[in-house]
Amino acid sequence: MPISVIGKMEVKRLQVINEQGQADASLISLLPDSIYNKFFETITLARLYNQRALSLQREGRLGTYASILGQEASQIGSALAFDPSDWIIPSFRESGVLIAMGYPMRLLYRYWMGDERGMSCPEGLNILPMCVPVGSQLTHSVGVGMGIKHKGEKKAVAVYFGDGASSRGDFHEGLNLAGVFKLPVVFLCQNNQWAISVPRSAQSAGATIAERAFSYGFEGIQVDGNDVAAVYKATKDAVDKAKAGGGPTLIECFTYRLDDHTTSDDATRYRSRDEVEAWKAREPLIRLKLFMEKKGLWSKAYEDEVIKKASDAVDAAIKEAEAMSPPDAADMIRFTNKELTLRQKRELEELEG
Amino acid sequence: MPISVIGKMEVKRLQVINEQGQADASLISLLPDSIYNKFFETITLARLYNQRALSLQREGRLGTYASILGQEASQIGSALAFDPSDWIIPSFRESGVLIAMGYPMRLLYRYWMGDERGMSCPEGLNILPMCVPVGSQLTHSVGVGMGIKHKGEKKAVAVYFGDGASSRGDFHEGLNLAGVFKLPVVFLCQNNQWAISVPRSAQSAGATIAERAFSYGFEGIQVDGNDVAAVYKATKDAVDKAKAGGGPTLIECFTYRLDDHTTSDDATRYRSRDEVEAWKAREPLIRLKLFMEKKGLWSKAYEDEVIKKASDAVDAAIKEAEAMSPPDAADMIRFTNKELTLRQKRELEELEG
Amino acid sequence: MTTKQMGVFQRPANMVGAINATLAQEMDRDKDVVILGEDVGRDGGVFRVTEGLQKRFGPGRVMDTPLAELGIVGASVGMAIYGLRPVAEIQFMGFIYAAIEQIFSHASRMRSRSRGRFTCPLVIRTPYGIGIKAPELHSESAEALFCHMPGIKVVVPSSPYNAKGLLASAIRDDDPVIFLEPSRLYRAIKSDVPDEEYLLPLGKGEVYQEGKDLTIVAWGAMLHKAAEAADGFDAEIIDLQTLKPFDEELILSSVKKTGRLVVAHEATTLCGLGAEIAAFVSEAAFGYMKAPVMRVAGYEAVTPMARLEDDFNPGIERIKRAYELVMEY
Amino acid sequence: MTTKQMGVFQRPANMVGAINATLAQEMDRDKDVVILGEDVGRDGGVFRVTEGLQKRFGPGRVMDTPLAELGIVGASVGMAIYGLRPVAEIQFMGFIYAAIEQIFSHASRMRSRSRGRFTCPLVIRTPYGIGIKAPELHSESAEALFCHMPGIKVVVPSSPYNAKGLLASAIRDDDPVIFLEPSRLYRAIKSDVPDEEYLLPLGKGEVYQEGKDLTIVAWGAMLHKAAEAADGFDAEIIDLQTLKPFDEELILSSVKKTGRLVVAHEATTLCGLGAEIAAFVSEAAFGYMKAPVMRVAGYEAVTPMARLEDDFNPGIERIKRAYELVMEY
Ligand SMILES: Cc1ncc(C[n+]2csc(CCOP(=O)(O)OP(=O)(O)O)c2C)c(N)n1
Ligand SMILES: Cc1ncc(C[n+]2csc(CCOP(=O)(O)OP(=O)(O)O)c2C)c(N)n1
Ligand SMILES: [Mg+2]
Ligand SMILES: [Mg+2]
Repeated sequence: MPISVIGKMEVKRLQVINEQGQADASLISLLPDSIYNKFFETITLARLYNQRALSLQREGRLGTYASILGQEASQIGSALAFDPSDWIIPSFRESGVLIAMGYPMRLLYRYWMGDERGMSCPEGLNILPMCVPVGSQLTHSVGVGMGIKHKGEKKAVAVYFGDGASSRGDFHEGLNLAGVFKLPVVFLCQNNQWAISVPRSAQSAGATIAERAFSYGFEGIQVDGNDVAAVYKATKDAVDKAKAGGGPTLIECFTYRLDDHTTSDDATRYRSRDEVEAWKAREPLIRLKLFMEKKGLWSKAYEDEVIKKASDAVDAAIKEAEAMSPPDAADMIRFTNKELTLRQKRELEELEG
Repeated sequence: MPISVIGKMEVKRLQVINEQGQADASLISLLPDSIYNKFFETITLARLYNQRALSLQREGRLGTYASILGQEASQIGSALAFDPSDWIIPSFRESGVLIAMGYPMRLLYRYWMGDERGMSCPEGLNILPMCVPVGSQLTHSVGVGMGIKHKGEKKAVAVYFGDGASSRGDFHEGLNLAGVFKLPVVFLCQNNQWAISVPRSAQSAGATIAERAFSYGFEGIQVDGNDVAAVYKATKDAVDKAKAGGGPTLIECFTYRLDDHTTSDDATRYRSRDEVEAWKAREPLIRLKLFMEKKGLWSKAYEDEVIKKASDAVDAAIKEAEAMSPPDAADMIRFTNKELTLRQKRELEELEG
Repeated sequence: MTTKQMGVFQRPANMVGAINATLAQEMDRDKDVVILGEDVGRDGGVFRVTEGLQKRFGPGRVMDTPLAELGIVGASVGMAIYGLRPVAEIQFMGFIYAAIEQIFSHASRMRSRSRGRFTCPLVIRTPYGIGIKAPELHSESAEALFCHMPGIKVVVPSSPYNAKGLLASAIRDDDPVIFLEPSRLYRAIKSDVPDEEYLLPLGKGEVYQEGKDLTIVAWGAMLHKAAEAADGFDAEIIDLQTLKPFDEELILSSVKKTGRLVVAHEATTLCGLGAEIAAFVSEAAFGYMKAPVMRVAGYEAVTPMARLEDDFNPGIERIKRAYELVMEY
Repeated sequence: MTTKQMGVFQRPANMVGAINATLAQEMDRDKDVVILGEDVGRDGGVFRVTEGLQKRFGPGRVMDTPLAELGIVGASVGMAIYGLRPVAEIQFMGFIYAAIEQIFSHASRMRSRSRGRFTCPLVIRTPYGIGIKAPELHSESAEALFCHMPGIKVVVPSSPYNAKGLLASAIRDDDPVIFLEPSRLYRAIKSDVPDEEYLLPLGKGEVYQEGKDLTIVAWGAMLHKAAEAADGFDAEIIDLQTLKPFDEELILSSVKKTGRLVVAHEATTLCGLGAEIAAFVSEAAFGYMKAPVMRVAGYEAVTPMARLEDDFNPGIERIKRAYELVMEY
């Protein structure tokens, strides 16, 4: 036989709650009821935060902003599977992840106001600053994973990136290194179908992003990214595996960016209203509410209360953000390196004098 | 069903002539007899060229040199599947490819003597200079493929790279772009099991390099890289497909680097003699000769004649290379850009005056 | 050739419009000119610089690529070697770093390493510099890196008019050109831009304003600030236009007249292009200098986010102080 | 502290040995120091600089990586943020270009963008410069690129003795350091290197030879050529050692004494570090200079292959001519 088969692979997709709010019993029973409340409350909070960010931007009180609308399940379902002591490496569109991890919203707003202090992660959390050069954060997860291994700790690393980022060389080098060194990294691809105006189909001719993991010697899985339970379940499994020394996992969260790319973008230039509407009907809260209602976990009153609390928290955060002193110009020099150079000292004098 | 299978792949391996010199009749009949003579003669020539390069280096008449011993089938079997008008993008270890394409050996020697003129490809051939930054040539194939498409020509591009190179981001971006634009590129991975001291198993946790192609939406295949007929067949199929508009192919030639990495290396530091001996027994000429003898295409007299001719050609090439005038120092400035800058003009004066 | 000499077929345009028109003109003129980059096609570029070009020339000549800077430049190298004239867009200069190996190790060396057999006539266009209050790494001024690398040209327009003439020359140049577009100027100023084609020579600066006491060298967006700050000085202002190779003769002849030179740029001072100009002038016009060459440039700090942008970027006051300083000698 | 003051526990070593010993010493001292790179483990590095370290410290601390420069530096950034002190090896400086985005956009900015919450104490070691007649791109001198980027230090030793003291300081530094090892010097010279640890401060140059007529600034392999060429001149020779931040005070005090300065380096002249030193001195010592600062450096050409290496690299004759030129003023 001149041609032999030397390898076989299968790509799988996970969905726990379908669009009608129905769930697979075997999987659902694994999760405690309280987690659904947590999902609902965090998504609601993140959505309000997001809404307000968009309006602040329109009012000129915030700079360019990247909306997370539609991606809340992918961001929050995954983030909630990590402990606060785990390491989170976000892309630039991860407000929902940060909120789920307990990152202060006032700092998030401050960041989008164009202030570096907004990315000075509070002690107790290990969240790297948002990463602007798309995809360049992927290899950082390798280093953090090596650090964890080196110190013999039981921690995992989450690294978030988009479908666009998956085309960068950094994706390849990051996943390959994580595979070789069997590192505790969870690669969380937020496949929201668009990289600004470039659709997923033009980003790669490969059928899925999940399948690429096999090339690096570990598992990849696609999850319904608008199904918060599926995202959570897949991520939790990957986190547990990572902490048990089982190495990395690639999770492709199949979701959709419902808003413009950022507030500087106009998505109607490159995609159809029909497509957006179809995805709107699949947005994560709809099915979560249906499911929770069936389970007796949701009521209108409960929702109102959640919204009220979230709204208060968002208001407070905005107030605090806007009340912060303006950044000190000298900080840009002071924080460049630990010990200032003579030139920097002269410059500081000039700046302050 | 919460978990569904959304994709399946199979990785295949091709061998036409086995180590005992036996061939699969169905495949073998597709190739004309004369091709085996061409294989034998070109491999013999390349091997002699290589031997002499190594001794010239030892005598101090040549700089650092990268031997191709053991990889002749992968290099020559693939190169012979291309036309002279096709484009060849080599790595730094592709002397065999260049010889098979008809690149003047005198220039090859000159290159290894440390002279840029050695990589000034003669008109009529389209062979890019050897590429020293490992893997950085991969995306050039995308551009050349776009050029071919743009001009509506029926040409293919070969891009050669090693197992080490396959870990670089360039691999990913190159293959992904070729897949997206469906370009006429044949990606020829020379998996010789080592990247200096790093074995294939430490280069990636993925099982094969071939399988990665699926992630980019096109076919990948592993071939027995010491079986010149298999390499030729797989490459010819890929070239035909490329020219017919079928897009790219990844071919992993599974072979072995029998010599040190380069003349500056000492491979005994990092790999066992047993491993090398085992692969020596599988080197490409052994099985080719057995097969050709059975077919009545090989005899001792024929081999002697081939060696005599090859040896004369190599002698002549070395003579010509060594007879070339020394490079003109001014050329390094003159060829930096088309029109010289004022600084360059002053520098030329200084250099020449 | 000045705008006025061009005659009647001109109309006011901003830099976005001028560049767009030049791209169209060059694509009309030479079918081997192709455009590639992220969002350059359907979306017309995030600054709308390539607006309408894909519709007009087709997706085969205006290619939306995956998100892959290294791949975009690597593919451009391959196309250029093949005989095309690719014009690649890097969405912001801060993202060119991922493609630097392709520029330094390949684009700039292909001619040299093949002794002229293969050449790299490619243009990399990218918005650069401070001023639009965009997120981090959207405001880089890394021109000096490219000036240091032999084999590459670096060009920066300062007006819609010279953007057109310089870009056309860059596209027709037979070597790689980094074409840096000051994002702050994209829509901020208009000039009369002739409809017909014209070429402004690479390697030549222009006297933006004549003067006797002091020479000022600047480029891009900083030119306008430097000029504004020069109010009250009898300053000769040179718009450098091409940073590499820069117009040695023009600078020297001005400096020999004024004996004083200030170079203003946005990039951090240390090892910026101002250093080279200062070193060159200090040597070539040693006997003529009445004062040391002064550089007024970015602090030794990474370009900050929006809130501190204006503190980083030399303002009118800082620039004026540099003028005063050299005048005091 | 000089070699002699160090007392008796010293032995002659070449630079490879000195660096190897320093790496071992720092790994012994701090278990968070780890090494990674291509062929650094089993093979001990292509120059044998890391020989024996994997055996001694295990593959967890001396990691052979896949062939992935971007990944090596990106992983180092992650480790450094996590609290380790990675020492990454890039096999030759010509291959660092693939990792520049990680250096410029991340290593150098992490402290600033997180306002001190995350820092990047990493060292990137790489052999650099001309002189071993290796293939293309094995002889790059791209130090100026890194000097331009705020937040990074650049260090170049010139002897086994200072290699040890500088590397130890680099590893203990809390910011990213690019540590450039002149490959030509790896085995060419020996000095007495103490067994015990010692630190040479970053940011400080050293007077290699005192003199009155002329100041010469050089570093790495070029220092030795510049010194050889100084025979017959009463020259003060400064070994810069740290290129960024360079020792302004030492240069200034010497130049104020001699009134003449020549900077010698291998990299191409245009926008090289020589430009910055010339610009700085021309400004800061304006009244003191008897002659213009002269740079003697590489031509405006990409570093050629072996046959022309010696024509590219400033030779004794060219350097001498520069000394003569400034002395003629
Ligand atoms: C390296 C780099 N190139 C380009 C950009 C400009 N840009 C910002 S976001 C974006 C698209 C990112 O797409 P994706 O990774 O899918 O993330 P998404 O925006 O969908 O969240 C682009 C091109 C950038 N920030 N970094
Ligand atoms: C970018 C880059 N990194 C490192 C090197 C040094 N180097 C030369 S060849 C080589 C190994 C290449 O391995 P592989 O791609 O498998 O090719 P092979 O040597 O086996 O032909 C290395 C590390 C280089 N030339 N370029
Ligand atoms: Mg996306
Ligand atoms: Mg190999």
